[in-house]
Amino acid sequence: MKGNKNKRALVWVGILALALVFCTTSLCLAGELDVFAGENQVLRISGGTAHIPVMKAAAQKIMTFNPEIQIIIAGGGSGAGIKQVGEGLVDIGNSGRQATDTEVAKYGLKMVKWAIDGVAAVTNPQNPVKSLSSLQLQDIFSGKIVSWKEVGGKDAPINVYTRDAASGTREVFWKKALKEGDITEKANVVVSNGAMKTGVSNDPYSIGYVSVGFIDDGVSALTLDGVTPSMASVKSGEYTVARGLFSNTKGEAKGLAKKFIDYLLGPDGQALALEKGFIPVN
Amino acid sequence: MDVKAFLSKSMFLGACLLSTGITLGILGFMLVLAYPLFARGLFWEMLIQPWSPGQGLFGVGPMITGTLCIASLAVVISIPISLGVACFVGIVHPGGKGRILKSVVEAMTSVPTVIYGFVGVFLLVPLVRTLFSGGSGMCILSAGMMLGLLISPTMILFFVQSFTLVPQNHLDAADALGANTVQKFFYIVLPWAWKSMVTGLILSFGRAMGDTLIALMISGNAAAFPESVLDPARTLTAHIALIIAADFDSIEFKTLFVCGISLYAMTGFGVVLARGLGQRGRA
Amino acid sequence: MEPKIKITGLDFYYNGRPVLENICMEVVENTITAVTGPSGQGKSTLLMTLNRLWESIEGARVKGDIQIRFGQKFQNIYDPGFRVSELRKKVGMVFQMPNPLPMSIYKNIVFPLKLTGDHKQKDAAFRVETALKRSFLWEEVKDRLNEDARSLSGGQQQRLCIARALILNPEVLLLDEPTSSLDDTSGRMIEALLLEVKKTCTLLLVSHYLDQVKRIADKGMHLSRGQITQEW
Amino acid sequence: MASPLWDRAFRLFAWGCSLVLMGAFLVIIGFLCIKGYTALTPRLIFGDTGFWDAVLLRRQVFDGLFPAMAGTLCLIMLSIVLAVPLGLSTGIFLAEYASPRVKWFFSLVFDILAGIPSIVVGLFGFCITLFLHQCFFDRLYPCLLISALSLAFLVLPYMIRTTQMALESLPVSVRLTAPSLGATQLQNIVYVLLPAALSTILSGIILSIGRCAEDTAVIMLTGAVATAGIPKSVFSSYEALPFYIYYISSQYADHSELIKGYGACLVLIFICMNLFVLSHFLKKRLSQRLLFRH
Repeated sequence: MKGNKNKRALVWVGILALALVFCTTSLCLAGELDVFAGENQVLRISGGTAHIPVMKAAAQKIMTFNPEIQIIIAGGGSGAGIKQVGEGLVDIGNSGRQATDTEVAKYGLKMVKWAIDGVAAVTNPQNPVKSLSSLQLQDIFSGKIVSWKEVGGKDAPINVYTRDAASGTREVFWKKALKEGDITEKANVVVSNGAMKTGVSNDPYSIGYVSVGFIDDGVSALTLDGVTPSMASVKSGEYTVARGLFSNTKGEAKGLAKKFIDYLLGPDGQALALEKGFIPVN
Repeated sequence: MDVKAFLSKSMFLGACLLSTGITLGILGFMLVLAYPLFARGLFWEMLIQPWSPGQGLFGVGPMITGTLCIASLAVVISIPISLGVACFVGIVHPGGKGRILKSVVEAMTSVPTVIYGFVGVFLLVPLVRTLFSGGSGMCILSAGMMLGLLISPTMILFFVQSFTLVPQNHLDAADALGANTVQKFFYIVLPWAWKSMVTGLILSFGRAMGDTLIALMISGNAAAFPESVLDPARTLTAHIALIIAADFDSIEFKTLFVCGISLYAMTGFGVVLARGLGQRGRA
Repeated sequence: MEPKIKITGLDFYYNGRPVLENICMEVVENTITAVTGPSGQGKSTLLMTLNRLWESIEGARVKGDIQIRFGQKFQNIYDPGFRVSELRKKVGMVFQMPNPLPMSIYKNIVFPLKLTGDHKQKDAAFRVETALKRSFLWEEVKDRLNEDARSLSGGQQQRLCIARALILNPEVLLLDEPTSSLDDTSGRMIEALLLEVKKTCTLLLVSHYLDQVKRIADKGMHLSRGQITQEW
Repeated sequence: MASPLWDRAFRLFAWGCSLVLMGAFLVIIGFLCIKGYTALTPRLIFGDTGFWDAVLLRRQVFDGLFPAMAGTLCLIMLSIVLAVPLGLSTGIFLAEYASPRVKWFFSLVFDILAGIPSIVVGLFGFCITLFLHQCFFDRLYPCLLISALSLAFLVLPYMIRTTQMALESLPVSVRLTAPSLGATQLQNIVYVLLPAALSTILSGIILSIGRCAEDTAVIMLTGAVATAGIPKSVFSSYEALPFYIYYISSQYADHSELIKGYGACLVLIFICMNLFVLSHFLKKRLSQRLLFRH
């Protein structure tokens, strides 16, 4: 009987010790996440699809730290992000472009830029064409050049991929790379950076454009006027088709939204941005 | 007791009116939201105009064309297959083999459309691209083939059901006269069942028109008038899914209601047509 | 020998087509009155006018006067104030095909009590037993009251249906060819049962077996093309 | 056409078409199985989180299908709860109370409702939400409730039609039994007609559940999102299996995510097939024996 009692005590001590270790380690690990303790709200985020990987990673960290918090992340594109946060449908609206003055005035938006990102024209890795001039790029997207042969590639038609109207990536690419030139109606339309990457990586004769953060083995980034888009060239300002990644709130950010944005701007968040292929601002 | 009867009847009637209200409410809501377009006389123009926001043109003409092309192709692909399978089930092997096949076809109706889309993206699109080198593979043909596969089970079941409308004694008579299978089919089954079969066709066409995911995932979504089956195209349904994220006050967003109303009108017309046929068929 | 039912000038139309024309007849209390005639001549319809069961049929219309005596007073059953459900409790009906409900034997018999809300009362089980005894079924089913009623044989099912009609102690029982779907032995049993029931009830029997009618009916009439052509 | 050659050609045609269709079906299923069977592990559903932690909602599941499955489940339950009473009552009205002319009109309306593309229903749900949000409740967003309502509209015509057909196809002998014993119309419906039609109605409901489980177009417009965790209330956004599949198909980041997409396809097909088999089973009226003993 006595031995049994001792054993039980031992088990309890063990459990307590384990719990203690657990608590301390989680406390030590938490650090920046501490501000999220005690929160139990829902945070709604939507908009730019380039932002999603960072948002997801941040959300996972926060929700693991405090399961009471629920962070909802939807895509939709920059336009949707700005519109929805303005209408109050979400707490944070992401955009891959600056909100226009009218949008800012209409909704009283506050923009926070937490990373810089380039938009690169991409092709399938099998495509021998690795560099284009701005003019060639414009002609391809406007539909004037229809064969890869004309720009030094195989004798195959060019399949242009573009994004939908709400896309900030599209806006930036159209303004800075295409100089506001036409995009052919025959272009395949996809709804996100991820979808663009999928489309281009599966189509040997494709051309499209994605956020630099999304570039991997599946697609090859085109050198534009002699400049290769990369984190370094975007950071140095050499590659000009770049934009900020913004998180917008209606009015000054409050509560959980503010904490979330602060987290993105803090060391942890910035590290996440770097990890996902964007250039941190701090 | 009479109060109870009255109350229950009113409740059932109320439910019925509510359900009806939903049907009409959907149309009404879209008409109200599209009213600005009607008021400016833009609605009818939009049905035929091309889509090029750069030039301020927000017509859904390409989408209507795309929808009709893809749905027609789907039905054209589906008809012979469905007819063949329906004959197998209903006429050639009405017994064991046919019953098994029919069960499989019934099971096929429960495959989610998103699965067809998914397989389309990763199996059919690359296949089409390799076979017809050049295109992106996301085209009317791919979408039409997948949609054809999607609507086939429905069509088959409809055909099989039409075949059962043929009176057994007619078939027995044909058998007694020594008719072979093909004669039985052309001289007895078809004349009896064709009206009901056309009804099935119309309804399948409506189903093909109304599907969103397959078109959205594998038809390429280009907003231009398609010129060949290897061109990408955008359907009305995919257009709704693509534009829903746009600015709510923008004219792009308003075009959604043009799409919605056209889809409602086309499928509604199909239902009325199918019913008309069905009723005359019965008379 | 007092009359129980008086029918005068009864017409029945189905989708504008006359099925019964100017039926006049009287049924005497505690007798079996048989209606014979070829099929499709309105025999079943005539029964249905007596408990207003035709009212659930689309496109049917009735004209004329049917009086049934409950207690001392004759009442017009088509009187607007006369409640259909009350009428049908007093005028039971048995159909050509036995129609047990898809439930246990006990629940089938007790079903009419459930409709009036009496099935929870203490005497419900006793009333079930009485009804089953009156229809000669008790001995056969007393040990299997919880079995599905559809597991009984055809004759048993028909007797079950009669028991179900009897549990409400109806004053009139309408029988629409109750033995035609049964074999001879079961049919004879039903006949014997009807003669028993006659003691407390007025029976109106539609049948096309002339010999059956001769065996058990007190009075008969022949219906042809919607009219009574012969009485005896 | 009397020559046996025609006859043989006809048979060949029937065989050929059947083989083509079965082939296509098998290719689809086989393709998913071959690509996705490696993903079929508990990790596919629960990610790095333990089974009990996930099921008891102690920890959020990331990188797993669990939130999507939970979302789909909530969605199904809510839509069915909303659609069944309305669909059943309407079906009963059409079958038991409506005159032929009324019945004709309402059936036309519900046939049209059945024909409306699901995305139009989704658009309706979305606009209603927007409208309510702007005018009345500014805390209302596209959410589980809105999706469930829209889905309920979508499956409503099926439910109405199954109920109506099930009741109308009951034989006259069943229909007249209770009235001949003095039952009122309501009693007849409640005690006899509905129980007798129950198996058919149930199989219709289960097919509607299948519709709810597979529909993507409606939910992508009315509240399904990429990441939401387990929905905490009906006013919350949610994840759903079909939407997850759609999302993965266009936005997978790497191979392992794509494999998860295949896995999700298999899970969804498995669910839908099971629902189908269940409904088939019920239609064969095995339920009657189960439901009416005692």
